[in-house]
Amino acid sequence: MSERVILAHFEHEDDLLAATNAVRLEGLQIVDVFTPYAVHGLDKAMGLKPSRLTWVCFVCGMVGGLGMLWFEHWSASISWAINVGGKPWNSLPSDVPVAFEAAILLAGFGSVFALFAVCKLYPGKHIRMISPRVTDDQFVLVINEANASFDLSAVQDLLHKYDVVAIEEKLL
Amino acid sequence: MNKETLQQNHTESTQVSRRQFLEAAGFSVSLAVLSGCGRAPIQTALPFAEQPVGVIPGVMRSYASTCIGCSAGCGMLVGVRDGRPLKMEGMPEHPISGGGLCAIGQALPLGLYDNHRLKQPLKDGEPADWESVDKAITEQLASNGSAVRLVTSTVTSPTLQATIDQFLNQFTDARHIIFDSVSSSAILDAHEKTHGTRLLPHYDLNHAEVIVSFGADFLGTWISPIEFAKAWSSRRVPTEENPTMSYHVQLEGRVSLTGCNADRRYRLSPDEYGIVLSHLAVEISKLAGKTPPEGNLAASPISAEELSDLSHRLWHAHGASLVISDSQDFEVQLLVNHINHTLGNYTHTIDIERPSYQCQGNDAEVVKLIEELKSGSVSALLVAGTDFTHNLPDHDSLTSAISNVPLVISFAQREDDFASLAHFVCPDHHALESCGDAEPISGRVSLLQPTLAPLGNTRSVLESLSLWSGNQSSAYEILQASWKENILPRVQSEVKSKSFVHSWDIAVQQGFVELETEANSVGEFQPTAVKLVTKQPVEDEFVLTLYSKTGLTDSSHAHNPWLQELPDPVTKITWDNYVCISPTAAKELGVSDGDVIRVETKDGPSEIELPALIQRGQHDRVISIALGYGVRGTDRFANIGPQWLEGRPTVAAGELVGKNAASMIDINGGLFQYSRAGISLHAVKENRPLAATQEYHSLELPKHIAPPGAEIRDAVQTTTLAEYKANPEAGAPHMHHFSDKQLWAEDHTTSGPLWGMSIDLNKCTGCSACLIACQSENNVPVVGKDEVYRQREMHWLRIDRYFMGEDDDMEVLHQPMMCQHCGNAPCETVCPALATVHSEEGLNEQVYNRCVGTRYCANNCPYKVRRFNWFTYPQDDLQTLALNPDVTVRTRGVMEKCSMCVQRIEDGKIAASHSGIPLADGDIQIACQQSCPTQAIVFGDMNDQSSEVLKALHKPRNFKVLDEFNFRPSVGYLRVVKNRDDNHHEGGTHE
Amino acid sequence: MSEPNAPLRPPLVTGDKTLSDVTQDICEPLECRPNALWWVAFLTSLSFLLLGVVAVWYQVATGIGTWGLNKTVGWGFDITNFVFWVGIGHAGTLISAVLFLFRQKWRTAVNRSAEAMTLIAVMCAGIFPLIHMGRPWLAFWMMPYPNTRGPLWVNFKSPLLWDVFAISTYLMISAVFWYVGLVPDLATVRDRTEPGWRKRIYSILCLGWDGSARTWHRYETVYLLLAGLATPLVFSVHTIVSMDFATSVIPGWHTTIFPPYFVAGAIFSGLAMVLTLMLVARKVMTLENYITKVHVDKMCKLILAMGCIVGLAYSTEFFTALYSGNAYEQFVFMNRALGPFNWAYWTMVSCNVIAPQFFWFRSVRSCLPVVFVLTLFINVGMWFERFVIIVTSLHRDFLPSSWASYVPSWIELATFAGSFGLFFTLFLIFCRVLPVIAIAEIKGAAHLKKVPSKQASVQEKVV
Amino acid sequence: MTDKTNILRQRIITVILLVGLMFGAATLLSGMTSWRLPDHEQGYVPQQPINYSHRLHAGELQMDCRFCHSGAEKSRHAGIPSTSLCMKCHKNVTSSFDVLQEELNLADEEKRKPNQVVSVELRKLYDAFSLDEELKPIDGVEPQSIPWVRVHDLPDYVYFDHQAHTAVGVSCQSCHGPVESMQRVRQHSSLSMGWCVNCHRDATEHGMNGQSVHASTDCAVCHY
Repeated sequence: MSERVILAHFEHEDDLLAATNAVRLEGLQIVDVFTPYAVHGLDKAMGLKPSRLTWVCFVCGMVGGLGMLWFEHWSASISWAINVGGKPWNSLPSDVPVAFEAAILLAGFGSVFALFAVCKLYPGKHIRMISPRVTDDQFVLVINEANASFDLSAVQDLLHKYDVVAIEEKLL
Repeated sequence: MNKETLQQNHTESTQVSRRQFLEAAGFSVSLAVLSGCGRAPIQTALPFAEQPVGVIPGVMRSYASTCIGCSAGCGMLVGVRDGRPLKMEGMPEHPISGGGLCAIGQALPLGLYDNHRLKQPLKDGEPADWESVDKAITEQLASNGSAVRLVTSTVTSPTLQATIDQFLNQFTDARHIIFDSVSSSAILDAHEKTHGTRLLPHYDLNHAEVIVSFGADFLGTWISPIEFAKAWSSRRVPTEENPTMSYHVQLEGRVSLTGCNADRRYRLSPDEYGIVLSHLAVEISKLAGKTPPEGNLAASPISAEELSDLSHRLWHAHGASLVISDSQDFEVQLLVNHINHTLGNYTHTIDIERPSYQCQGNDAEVVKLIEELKSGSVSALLVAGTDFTHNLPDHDSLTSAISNVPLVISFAQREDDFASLAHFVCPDHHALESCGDAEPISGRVSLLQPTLAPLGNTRSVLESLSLWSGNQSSAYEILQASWKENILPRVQSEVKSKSFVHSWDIAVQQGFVELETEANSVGEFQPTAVKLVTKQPVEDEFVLTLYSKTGLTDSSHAHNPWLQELPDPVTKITWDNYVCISPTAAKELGVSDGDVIRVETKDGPSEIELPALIQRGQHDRVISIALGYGVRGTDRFANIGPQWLEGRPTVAAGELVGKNAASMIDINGGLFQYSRAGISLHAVKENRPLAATQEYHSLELPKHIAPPGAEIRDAVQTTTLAEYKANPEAGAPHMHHFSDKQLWAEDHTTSGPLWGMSIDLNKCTGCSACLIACQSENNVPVVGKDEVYRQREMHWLRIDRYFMGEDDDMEVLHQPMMCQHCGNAPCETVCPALATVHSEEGLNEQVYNRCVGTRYCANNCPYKVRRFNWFTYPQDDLQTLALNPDVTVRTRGVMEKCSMCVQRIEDGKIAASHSGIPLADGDIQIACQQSCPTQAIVFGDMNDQSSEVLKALHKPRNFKVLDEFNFRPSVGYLRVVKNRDDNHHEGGTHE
Repeated sequence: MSEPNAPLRPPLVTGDKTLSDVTQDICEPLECRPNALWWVAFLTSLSFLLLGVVAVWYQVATGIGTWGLNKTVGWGFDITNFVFWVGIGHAGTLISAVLFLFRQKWRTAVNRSAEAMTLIAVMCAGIFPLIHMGRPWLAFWMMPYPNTRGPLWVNFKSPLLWDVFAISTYLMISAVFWYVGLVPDLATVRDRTEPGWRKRIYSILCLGWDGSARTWHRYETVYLLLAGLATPLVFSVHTIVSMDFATSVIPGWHTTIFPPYFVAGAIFSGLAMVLTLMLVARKVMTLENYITKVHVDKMCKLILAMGCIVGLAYSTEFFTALYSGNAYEQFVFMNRALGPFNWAYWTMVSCNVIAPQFFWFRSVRSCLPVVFVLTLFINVGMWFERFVIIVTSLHRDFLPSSWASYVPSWIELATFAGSFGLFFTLFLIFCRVLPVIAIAEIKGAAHLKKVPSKQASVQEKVV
Repeated sequence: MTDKTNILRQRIITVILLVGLMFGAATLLSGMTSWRLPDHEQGYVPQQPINYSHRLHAGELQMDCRFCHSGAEKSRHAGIPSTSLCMKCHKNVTSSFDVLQEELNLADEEKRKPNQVVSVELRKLYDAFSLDEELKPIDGVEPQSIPWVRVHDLPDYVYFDHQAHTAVGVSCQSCHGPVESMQRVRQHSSLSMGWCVNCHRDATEHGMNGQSVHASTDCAVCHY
């Protein structure tokens, strides 16, 4: 399932942003962009949709909060009702703090693990770096060459407009 | 309480053998470790080989007996479980104590299970066997038994007295000398002079409307405190129907427990008693229209108006008043007799026809004996029931005199000071191992039952003396014979009509009998014997008063760690004696608490160095020191309590618990003077911290930080009788908070019992008997001086003591404080582990096994009644036998507190469910309530409309501590009412 | 390509750094051998830690009695230290989460170490509630797990239980937040490291990060979510810590002002601690170009603001007591200011209210030694604030019969020293093994100038 | 190629690891059912000093439990019978009936007085009670307790009162199980707190022997 791609190396995020935008407008298929840090606006430049992880976070938080609230009520007034300090069985206000903490905990862990799952990040993952400098000071735009209408020189010209540092062709 | 008799097969069943005893003990404690069985420590249960009749493992049985902790002779029920006497309780029917039992009586078990008691007789300090000791003694007595002197403390036992007489009759020149470590000899001598008979009258406080006490600590230690406290308290309860109470005036130099409870307290140095009494005698004689005693009047330290008020009050209540004094000044006691006679108190509040035998000490005889000893004319000296040399001054010359006596015998239970000088020590049984009797007051005889076989190879004095008189009977046989002959035939009731065996059974089961006694023939009062006292005190000299501490009256109790750790009811100090000194005098001397003072006599070489304790309300010229300390062998307590890096020993190396102040006793006029003038004080540059359970002593907040308008906390509410008459709710804070409306839904209500408690602060004297009762019942550990100093004593029940005002206006308030079992308990809410929760019956439960020890509950307890197990508190093997098997012994790191004796509540409920008879009010008695001499504590079901506790809680005097916070405590207190007309003290009210 | 750093705003990174310079500067300390200074600091911290370990061991083996507590003062150094450390921890979350939400880009220089500080401080804090228990081996009873006791649950009405949940949640979320932030940097370090065990560890830790923009895109979302969660969390945690006191009945504890007061105090103390550490770190690790005077200046201003809030809280609580007419409350405050522990109270006031007032002056803010000393004062003052709240309220409460004093034992002092030992030991290790500045974030935030490109000849290779 | 084999190898390893993990977890879980938490001693059957059979006494001979454990109605402890109580019967019953009968028959046949036949287990009883071969007391030797091994052992902080339970008609078997069928006594119930509490709840809800009872679940009912 190998495909031929072009790797365009940049040294400044502004170049990269502009190039990515141009490449996308050109109708070229962007495989991915590799950057050493989160480049502001790159998602728009690449045409990525907003992440749905916020929903995961919300659902987890609700489950944590409401679940804990129910558990507190159940354990203190149904499972074994014990008179504590003369307070009524159902002391909702005192259940809030723990429920809140549970909501935060589940929301936090839920979204992080969802992130790891969606991005397939896990310990011991075997990867081949596109370039070792991607985590240092280089930005790499990866364009798919598979398209029949792909015109290498046109693309190269396009990229050169944006101070591309190096262009590489590679079989992925 | 079902009392049972052990008597019928005394030789078998009560003599539960050591083996059987261990078997019974083993039922609950034996552990044998076998390895590799999957279940580490394998527990074996050892049943009896032969089960004694009537003994059911796990069931507590009570035996009627008599406490011989002091000579007052209170009735006692000994709770025995699985062969172990565990819990001492007062005997409600007893004619003297009427159900009360003091701290000493409560603490008896710990004296019993004491490793340091002698386990066999000693011959020249070496362990010996009885045969050789007996042989040697009888031989020596026979050979040089010319001048035999037997010294005992007061003997109230008719049987022992008869045995002593029988023993001494063998010898040509034999005398029985009665020596009380704190003697009341002057009272007896004074009566000899005024009434012709040497006797101690029986004071009847039940009928005393006006009580004027010159230093007599009758609620604390004087003669028969339990009896007196009960009688005194019976007239201290104003009700709406009958708003009257007795008027009690205390004139004293030190601050005694009795002074704390008086309506009016005057600071009066003991050397001024005579002058004030002279004034009173003259005034009262005038009122009575009689001739006053001869002599001149010296200037009185008390104003003429006050004296006149006092004498009018006394005269107004003539025949129902009482003047008493603990003075050992013969002249003073004569004046007291004169006043009482003029007031017509004899035969009304003072019974000399049926006198008391509770203090028979004869100082003149003792003085004579000391002279004989020094002259070397004594051939044999026997001492029982007292530590002769420890309790007398001039220790060194006395011991060297004794070392010249050819035969010295001690009957001490421990190797005390005198025993260390004795050639033979023939250890007596512990009170709980002995049988005997007591007649503390003429005609009221009670029995002493043994409740377990002696733990060591000891022998009762009764047996030893009769053996040396040639009679080989056992103590039990001697006792029975004596009763058959002398006691039972004189019994008033129908008991005597029965056969001996039957009437004996009844007597043993009942514990006491009342005899028909003939009135003591007393001579006419001799008014001429009485002279007014004119001797003026010397102004710039200190007067030293030696006193005995409540709960530690005698050196023989000094080995009891419960009593050593019992906070003094007035000073709240444990594990030490000290010099009480007034704030003014302390300032002049430049000392503060714990600074060591050297106390010197001017005319003699005696001196003592002790830390100072600044005592509010103390007379500026009076210092006071407790006797009964510095007891030989108390260095054993050096390592009591937890041992850790920063822990300091309870007793420093080479020292004892406190110092023996007996060296300061003055022998004057054939009497032991516990007060002496001519004392000078010197500050020694040393500080020995005192371990007090209370650090701040007043409800008055420190002046510089007290919020204006709220300078006084109202934890204890007080009022005066005058105000009470006008309004029974007088004394309640102006801002009363009504706690009947609740913020929260009340979905916990149940129909079962709701336990509650009420404590009448007007009855409570602060005597601390309840504290030891609680300690004994609930396995409260002893922690040692350093831990007390660190404010970590473990007592579940404490008695808060607050001094209000200064000097002459000082009032003292006592408040027993324990878990209040709040309905809205702050402690429960904060425990994360549910280790303290509320029961359906209104109890605040502390579950030790669930407790992880965050101490949050203790922090959040507004009453600070929770106690934390900071360490594992060590106990020796024998002491563990004193533990109540019904109460968990707490481990390190858990919280504990008053459970309202929930084990007793559960027992009561189970018994009710077993018998099918529903619980009635009063069926369950909790430990503190049971022991209280004045019955100040009432416990019961607040859901029972007819219960005593509910009645008490509905009294107008009822208040709850910190009521405004709506903790809804289950414990109510009844407001203190002082019999006063003035409104000067506004009982802790604030705007 | 406008210059984002307006003239009035000095640059966040000085010294004309390129991206690779940034990487190089930050990663360098991880790759060279530690200098003597580090070793001295490390061994000192370690010996304090060992002292603390011995003290805790002795205390657990012998009993809480080895502390100076008593029947009246049931909490002393233990909970004081707990609240102190939790408070320190809060600044980390504040800087990394709250300032992130407010888009305060200057935070990037300090957020990594602040987060590490949070994590370590919360660990230090967590030790105290654990060891303050009489039976710490039963601490698991705080957790509601199914059991054979009925089952018996826990008391959800207890603020201490809320604390258990709050602190453990806080610790976990802080750890996750910190770790998530670390992942891209770990990848950077991985790629710089020579093959070997170190590289393998970094490879495992960075979860196979490859710098893909798609991952970055989701990563940014989650990071924002975490910041959004951590912000209420940090407020809730110290609110709950304050409720340990506020929901009790003890005068001086029972007050509604505590939640905001505690949160402000926590942030205040945390900022002071961060600044203290930053000032040391920039010197020792030669990070002056990243932790600039701008950062110090901003921190000082924040501290000043917080100090004023704390001062306001002190006076409000005094006023409330006096105005309330509650005699118990009034007494507690009179007792604080004029009672036996007045020295602690006035130490607290002078360190927390008076000391930060110097930050009004630019000259003070720019004089780093003075700033350093002032932050130390604030650290001391904030410790005393907790001590004053806990001990002075307890030692004289309702019934004068139970009033007692409190003197810490040597064991307590050693335990306290040990917690500092633990803190600095872990922090020093952190400095050695992980990038102390968030590389990816600072690169993104600093917006470095475009390097005059060599306009390198485009290489075209065809494989 | 190498890549593919690598991936293949990795996948195989992963599968093997997963299977191993699941197998391990399953073993652990099944093993855990027989694990004991501390203080959980259900099924404990200790060896007793005398091989006393409850099956014989309570089962075949149908002796009432309370004949020996008389404390159950009077005390918190049911109690272990004293040796003298055993002797009430075993003064005469010195061995099993068959053996005694056999000896009687044999003696009858041999026209002699029957010999004293003492079983091995009962000999231990007589030894403890210091009886000689003739079952006469040995002078100067005191009877000893028999060190029975405790089967049902609650922790020290729990108070169980037999009297309270027998008073409302809780049968011995409901806690101790079918003792009458046990040769050696075994701990039948878990004696865990949950076991106690649930029985209390059940009793309060449904009554005991047709009568309504209030079996409290307050802590202080057992813990004090």
